[in-house]
Amino acid sequence: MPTKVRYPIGVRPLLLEEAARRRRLETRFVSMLERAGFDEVVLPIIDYADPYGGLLDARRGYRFVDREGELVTIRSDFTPMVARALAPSLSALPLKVFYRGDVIRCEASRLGANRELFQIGAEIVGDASSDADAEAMLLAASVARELGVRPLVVYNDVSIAASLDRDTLDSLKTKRRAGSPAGPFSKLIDGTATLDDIASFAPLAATRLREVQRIVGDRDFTLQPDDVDEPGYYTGIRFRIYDAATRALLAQGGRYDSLYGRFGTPAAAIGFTFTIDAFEEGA
Amino acid sequence: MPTKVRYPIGVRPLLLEEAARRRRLETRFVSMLERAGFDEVVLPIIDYADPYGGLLDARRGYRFVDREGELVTIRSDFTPMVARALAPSLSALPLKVFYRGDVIRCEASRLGANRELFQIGAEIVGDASSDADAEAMLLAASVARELGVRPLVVYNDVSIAASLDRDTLDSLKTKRRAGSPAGPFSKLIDGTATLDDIASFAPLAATRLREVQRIVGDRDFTLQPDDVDEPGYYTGIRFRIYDAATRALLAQGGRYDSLYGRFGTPAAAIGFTFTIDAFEEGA
Amino acid sequence: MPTKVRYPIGVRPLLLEEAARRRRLETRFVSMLERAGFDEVVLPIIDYADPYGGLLDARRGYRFVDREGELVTIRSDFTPMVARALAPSLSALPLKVFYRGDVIRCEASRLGANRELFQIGAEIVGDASSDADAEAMLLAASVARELGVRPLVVYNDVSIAASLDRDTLDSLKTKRRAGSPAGPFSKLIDGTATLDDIASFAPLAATRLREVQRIVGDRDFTLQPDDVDEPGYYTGIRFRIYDAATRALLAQGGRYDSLYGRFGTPAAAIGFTFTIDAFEEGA
Amino acid sequence: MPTKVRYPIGVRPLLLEEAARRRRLETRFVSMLERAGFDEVVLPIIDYADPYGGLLDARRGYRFVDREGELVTIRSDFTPMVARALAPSLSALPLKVFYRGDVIRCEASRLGANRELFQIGAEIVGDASSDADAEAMLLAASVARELGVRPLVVYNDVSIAASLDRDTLDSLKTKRRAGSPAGPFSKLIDGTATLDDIASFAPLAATRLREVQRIVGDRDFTLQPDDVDEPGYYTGIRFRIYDAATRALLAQGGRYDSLYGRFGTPAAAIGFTFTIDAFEEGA
Amino acid sequence: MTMRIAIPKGRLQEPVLAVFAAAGYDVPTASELRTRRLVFARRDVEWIFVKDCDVPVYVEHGAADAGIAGLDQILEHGCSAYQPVELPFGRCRMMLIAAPNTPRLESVATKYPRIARQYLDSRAIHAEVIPLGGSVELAAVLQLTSHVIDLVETGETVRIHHLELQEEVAEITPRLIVGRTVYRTATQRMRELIARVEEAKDVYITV
Amino acid sequence: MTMRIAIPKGRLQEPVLAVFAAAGYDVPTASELRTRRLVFARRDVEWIFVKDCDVPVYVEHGAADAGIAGLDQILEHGCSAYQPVELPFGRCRMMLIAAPNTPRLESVATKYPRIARQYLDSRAIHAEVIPLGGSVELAAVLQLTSHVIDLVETGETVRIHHLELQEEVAEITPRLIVGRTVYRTATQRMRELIARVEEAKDVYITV
Amino acid sequence: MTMRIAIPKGRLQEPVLAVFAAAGYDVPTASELRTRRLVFARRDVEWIFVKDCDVPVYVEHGAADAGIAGLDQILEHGCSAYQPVELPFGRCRMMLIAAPNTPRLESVATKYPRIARQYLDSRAIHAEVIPLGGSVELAAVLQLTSHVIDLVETGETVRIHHLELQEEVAEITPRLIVGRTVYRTATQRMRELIARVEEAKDVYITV
Amino acid sequence: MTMRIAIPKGRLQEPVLAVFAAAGYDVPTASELRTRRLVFARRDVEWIFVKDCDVPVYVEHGAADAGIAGLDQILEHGCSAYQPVELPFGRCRMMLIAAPNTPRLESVATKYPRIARQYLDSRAIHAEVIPLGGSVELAAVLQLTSHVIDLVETGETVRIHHLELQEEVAEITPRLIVGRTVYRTATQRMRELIARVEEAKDVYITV
Repeated sequence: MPTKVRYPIGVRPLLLEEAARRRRLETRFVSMLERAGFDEVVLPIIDYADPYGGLLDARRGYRFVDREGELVTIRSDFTPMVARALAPSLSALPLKVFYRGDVIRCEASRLGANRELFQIGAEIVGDASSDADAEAMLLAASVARELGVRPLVVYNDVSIAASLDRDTLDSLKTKRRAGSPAGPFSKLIDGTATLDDIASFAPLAATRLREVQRIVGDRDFTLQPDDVDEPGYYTGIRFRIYDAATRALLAQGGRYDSLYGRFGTPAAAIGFTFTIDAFEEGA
Repeated sequence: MPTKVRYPIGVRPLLLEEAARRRRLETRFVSMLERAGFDEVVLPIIDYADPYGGLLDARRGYRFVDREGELVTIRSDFTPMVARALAPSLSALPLKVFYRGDVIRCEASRLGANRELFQIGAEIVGDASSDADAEAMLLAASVARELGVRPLVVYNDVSIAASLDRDTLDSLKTKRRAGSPAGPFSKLIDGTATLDDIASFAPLAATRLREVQRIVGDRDFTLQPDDVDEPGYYTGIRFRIYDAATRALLAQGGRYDSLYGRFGTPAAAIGFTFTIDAFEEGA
Repeated sequence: MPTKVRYPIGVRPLLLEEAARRRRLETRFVSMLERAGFDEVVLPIIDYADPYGGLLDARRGYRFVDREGELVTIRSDFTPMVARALAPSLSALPLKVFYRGDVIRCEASRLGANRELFQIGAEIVGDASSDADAEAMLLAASVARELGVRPLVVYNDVSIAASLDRDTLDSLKTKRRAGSPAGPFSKLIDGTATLDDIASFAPLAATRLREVQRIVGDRDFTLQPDDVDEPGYYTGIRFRIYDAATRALLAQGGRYDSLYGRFGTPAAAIGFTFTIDAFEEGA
Repeated sequence: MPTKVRYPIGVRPLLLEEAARRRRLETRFVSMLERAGFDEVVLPIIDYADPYGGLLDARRGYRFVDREGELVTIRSDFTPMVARALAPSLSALPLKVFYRGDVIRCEASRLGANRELFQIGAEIVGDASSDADAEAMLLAASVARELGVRPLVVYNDVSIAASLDRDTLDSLKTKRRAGSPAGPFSKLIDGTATLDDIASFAPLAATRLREVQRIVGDRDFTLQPDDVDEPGYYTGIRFRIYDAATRALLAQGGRYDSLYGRFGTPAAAIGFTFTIDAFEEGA
Repeated sequence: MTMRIAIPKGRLQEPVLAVFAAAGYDVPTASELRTRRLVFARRDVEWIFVKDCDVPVYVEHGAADAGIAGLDQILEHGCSAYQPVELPFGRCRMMLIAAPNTPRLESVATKYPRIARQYLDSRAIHAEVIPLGGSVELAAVLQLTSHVIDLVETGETVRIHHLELQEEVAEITPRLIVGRTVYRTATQRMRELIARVEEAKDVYITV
Repeated sequence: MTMRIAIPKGRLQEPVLAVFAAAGYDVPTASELRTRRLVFARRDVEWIFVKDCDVPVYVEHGAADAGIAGLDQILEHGCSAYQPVELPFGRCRMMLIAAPNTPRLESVATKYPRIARQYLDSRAIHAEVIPLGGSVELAAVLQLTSHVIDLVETGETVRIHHLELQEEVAEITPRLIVGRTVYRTATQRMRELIARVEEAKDVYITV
Repeated sequence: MTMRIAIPKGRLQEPVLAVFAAAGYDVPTASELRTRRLVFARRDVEWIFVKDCDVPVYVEHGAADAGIAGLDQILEHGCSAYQPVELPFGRCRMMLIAAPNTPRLESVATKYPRIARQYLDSRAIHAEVIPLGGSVELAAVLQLTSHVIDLVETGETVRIHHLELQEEVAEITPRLIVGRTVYRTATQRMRELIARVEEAKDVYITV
Repeated sequence: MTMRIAIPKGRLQEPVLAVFAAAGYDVPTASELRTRRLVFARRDVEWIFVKDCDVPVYVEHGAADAGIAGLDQILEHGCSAYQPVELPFGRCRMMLIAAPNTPRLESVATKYPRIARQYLDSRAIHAEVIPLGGSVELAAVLQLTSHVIDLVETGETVRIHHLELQEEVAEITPRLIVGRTVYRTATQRMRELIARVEEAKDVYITV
């Protein structure tokens, strides 16, 4: 019988050149985040599934029952794990932490889906201000820039969704303009809504976006108010960073102010996560 | 229902000070190994169990059946994984590689057993000489020294065991001197055997040990010819490095010349693995 | 390596005499239940865990993640499975069904805990009357009698618990009389409560118990109004059948009027389950 | 969230009519097998995978790691389980046993593959004679007949395969006549081989087949000497029973004289297994 | 940057190109299309002509920025692209089909195994799905399967085979689909495309 | 039927028998108890004398109908018996103990591994539990473990070993325990036992 | 009983029918085949005409007794039928194809996802497989994927798209396939079919 | 460095100390041992007195360098220490015990649950193991369990309870045990200890 040469879905070894490339990128990320005042937390590669309730997508990650009969998942998303790890001992806030490591996903193949994903992320815990929003977004953009990539940051505030009626939300999810009557909702759908329009139905989000926009500016940053689908655990600002040249998705982030409360210690938080392998192609 | 605060057996998060300490040690290890000419390989945290046959201790590691119906293990020992990863593409030898990462064990509690283990290891592939043995042992000892620990390296050649009759082997395993008749075997058991005695029944091992002893010397290195129990995948030199002050086990290593052949490409190899958390106490 | 002779926790083969004994009992049970107008349903040995929510005790049964990534349990309790199987197609009510088969439990050892359990049970779906309660109880008792065992049926209505304050409930659970003031609650705790006393705080349960008591009588049936701990999915009458001679627990049963609703089709139901192996000792 | 109505692959409940139909068939089978002098053994629905080595097809059955870290399979084939259960206590031979129950398979869909399979089987342990071969085949055929089905029994002796060279075997597996030179092998391939031809290269099998043929006759029984692919654990006679009218496969069987030895007590054995659900369509 | 638009070859190709032409885009001519070429660069649009079932694949993976795809193919591929415009032609129904008096749904032949599986699961029907590549109705005729799930336009095929429609699985229309990444990173251009197709979509039926 | 009652040998034996005597039961005499006999039949009660940690085992499995057991043993065995009477003597505390200035809780020696594990889990402390059979405090002195969880009555042992009490894990009292099955099947008799012990329980301290 | 034989529509239909005719079977005429009928009863043979990829499905499930299928379809369906006769025409190769100088195999577009996966696994290549329905070579041209696995007859399509052949995945021939159950239960009839096709198989090329 | 040696309190304490004294070690005097002290520092040896079942725990975890432990405790703890010297006294047998005519092995009470489980597994007996803390034979008398596994020295306890010996589970002797780490890192010292105890081991019986 021949030795099986394949690896399980979602993982593979990195041999010499690839490993060196990953480590070079890792070293530069870590030093940038340290200079920015972030401290490392190290998160376990497995954890119980139950404490996360619906936070983790059960279809994405490896899951198994351990010897105690508990359902265990292999790490497939860092952000909820950071909250669970830090929540019990949160004290001096704000806290700036970063993390790094692999996430493993076993979902059926879509493009890039079954590549191993080495991620580095950072978050600011305990600062609910728009300054923190902007700090996180600017830091993420400058990290990309330092690695030689021109970032394109697309952002929005997902709390807008809470102000929308079901029809408008459905329209935004498919981008289909069912004959909704003229007005701010209709403008949101066809992409012509201004922050003043948004203020008419989601004043807090509009204010927040205005403040953030003022700080981050327009260069490399694009506000896209109709981008509200699938907020997941995000509760406010949500952003994605693309490589402006290749449109590769480099990082994702946003504000998740209710996540720490899930683990016993309410705290505002905003963060972002880079997928290093996306860079390995681009940079 | 209160949030479950515990983590699965074998893992826990490292918060700020601990994470920083681990990273400092990691950085020093990596730079020492790089200076010594070793290149990194990155190994997956999970792999199929079948290709390893009996190489992995099924009782130690997490195991589960994945969505393809295959038995998968979470990494509990690096050495066989390095061999499986490198074997298909071995070319220019000797090859010097290092690796780092967590191993996770779920075995029932013995001291230290259910701590998460962060390990860094290195190996020389494709050099069967005693010079390579000595190089690996000296490198490991100097790594420990640079981290402020006085190493005590205890070594032997486990191939001695193949020359022993069943009774002698049993005696060595319990250290009980059943009334074996005087002679080299009996001296092996009571600890008075010299390399000349060993040469009388295991000439190759004796020669190998003599050469290694000549290079590594006696300072910090102790030859212990009666230490032959449980060779596992080791086939020749086997060594353990203790902290001379605290007797904490810092690293293990040895020669495993038949491991690469298991994965299709026979190649000699010697290596060692440090458990970084052992240092965190000692250094 | 010797062949492993042991079987997994909770199962073992039955060889010739034991198998014959089980089949004799099975045949008699089935013919009694058929004569009483019950039809068989055959339930799968595995099922998804999610549809049951908290209905199954996760610690008792084998659980694993299947190839679709879904959490699956091996059958450890028939009653919820009957409801899930019948609920989608319930039509002509009342429906009288019986079932038979093994349940497998992997819980840590308590007496009898890790024996394989062959069970036969029956239930009346769609009849909320106290006549149905009494019918189920009388049928279960007569089944035991026909198998040569004098039954001792201990019963109560667990809905009493809903009328109790926390302190009284705690007292009932430990049977400790914290100095509760005299009154019906105190009489419930010290075992002197009459149905009139119970009527003062739980009138529906009292009426139900009175009607049931009228039908089943006192011979072999004991009303025990303080037996309210751990109702599980039971909502009304709850009974246990002991062998009057050996005190072995032969069967359990009761009313679970909210169980079918969990699976989409509300329907009252009362049933009982015999553990055949308990008989194998007693009969 | 709607209640999930689906069941795991390979299982589903049988409601009233289906359950009654299955039980009727089960009762008739059991009484026929009892009349023929067979005693029941009851086999667990789960068992460790390791004792079976390669005997079970890992791809077919559900497998999972239990709380002791052992790989467990859900029953997907009765025959090896019977051997493991009986082997430690085999005494007065020959022994005639039968068994019944579900087997569950989770393999990807081919025709009938993901139906639940209720099986009833029987075997004669400790009789290596061709009389036992014929007895098993005749019993199986008469069982089918009593259930109203005209059986078509196709049989062969798979030990023929051991006498064949690689090319002939490959030809038999695809039924492709690569230009093999004229002779008994070539006649085997094109279907014209007589028992005398077979005797020239596989004398024992030829003798055995001749004896069996003499007893079972030609009515309803067809010898097919070229049917040697995939013997699995079979070592001699191998037969399949089809419904002569519909060509549905009703039962499989054969001789597996090395199976009991795998579990510590060598014993000859021949048996067959009916899949009851195949009858539910046909009868 | 040019924009790459995937057009499904076959039945929908002509009306779809008519819509794009009406929307002001420079589309390949009929004679060009009679060659074997599948890729046509026009000013800032690259038109690619692929099999209808492959349009969602190209858009999902970002190899095309937009395309026209039937809901059948969108669902079958679990395609996450936006579906901003529903076209007013090519409407048909995905149906459960069987011979009259077929007793029980035991197996289903289909070109849409994923949709069929979801349909059966949602009804708790334990049936086997057998994927076929073509002539699906034949499967019910030749008793490969008890039922068939397939697209039905006129119902002619079903009648010819003496089968009958049993239940509607889904209503199918062609849609303009736009990839999420390109929508986020080239928002203005994509919104313009959507607006222009939205406005021109009725041209084919009104002509 | 006789009733079988399990009495813990040792420290609690004397006061417990005094309570049963005051409750009107015919208990073995002191001189009888000085023999090696462990089982005494008296009218309708069979007294059995077992190690304190085994009382919950006998009652849980129905091999004794009732008994006296400390909450420590009840919890350690996950005993599901009813605990109708709490006795007013023999009270002590289960404590977390360590040498002064012990930096971090890394491991715990204890005779109560189940209780210790639950205590640590409830506080999310990742520490090893090392079960010992006796002289548990010594483990902290000899640095087998960083901490100890043990019963503390007077605190004398802790002081002698220069250790300090750190946190209370549980308050421990002896209780009358009654098995669930016997309570259900011999209800009257068990209720009478409970009532009589309840009434007599103060005799030992008031004497 | 009649025997049902599945014929693949398209490219192979004509030579395959010629072989069956030469083998003495009464096959449908060319004019009959020009109708939309797919099923033809002839004496004791029922001919059914299905998509080439569906032939193994019909035979595997026993809905046809025998048929003609390419090895590509046999492998892709994991079809377990016997393959007693290899036809001497229609031979082609399944190839790994890419644009010149493509750096690394990262993803493969193919109509044969199962074969592609096995090929990649056997070489320990961690690449994504993207199933397509047609115009597979286009995927490499438009950079949907780095590579393509497809059947190659003349190589014309590969050249047109400026791609190059990299490695042979499998050699493909059409085969007579016979179901296992029918072979076992109607052995004589099936052996006769095999013998007649074996004898007649060269008719098409020798004509 | 001092060497720490663990001595089991109780039955073996006296002969064991006699062996160490004969081996030339300075052991605590009888009068010292009558105090409640458990730790005695002597020149380069620290003697610690712990419960017999805890000796393997101390040695396994390196909290003692060596000790004297019965094979029962070594096996029950899965202790991996070396066992270089077997002492010639204190020999006893671990036995399976039951009342005469007990029909079937259904459950076993024992102080050695791990040994009992391995014994039952090795014989494929599906029985429950019930761990007890003391008076184990009583369990069979009172029918808590059908059988008992316990150490038997003279058999007196078994006779008193009218039970009978059924099978030997293991032969038990006390052994000098030495931790693996200390053996590797202080080899000379440990070899000397072993040699001295080996030589002196017969003193107690020969005296």
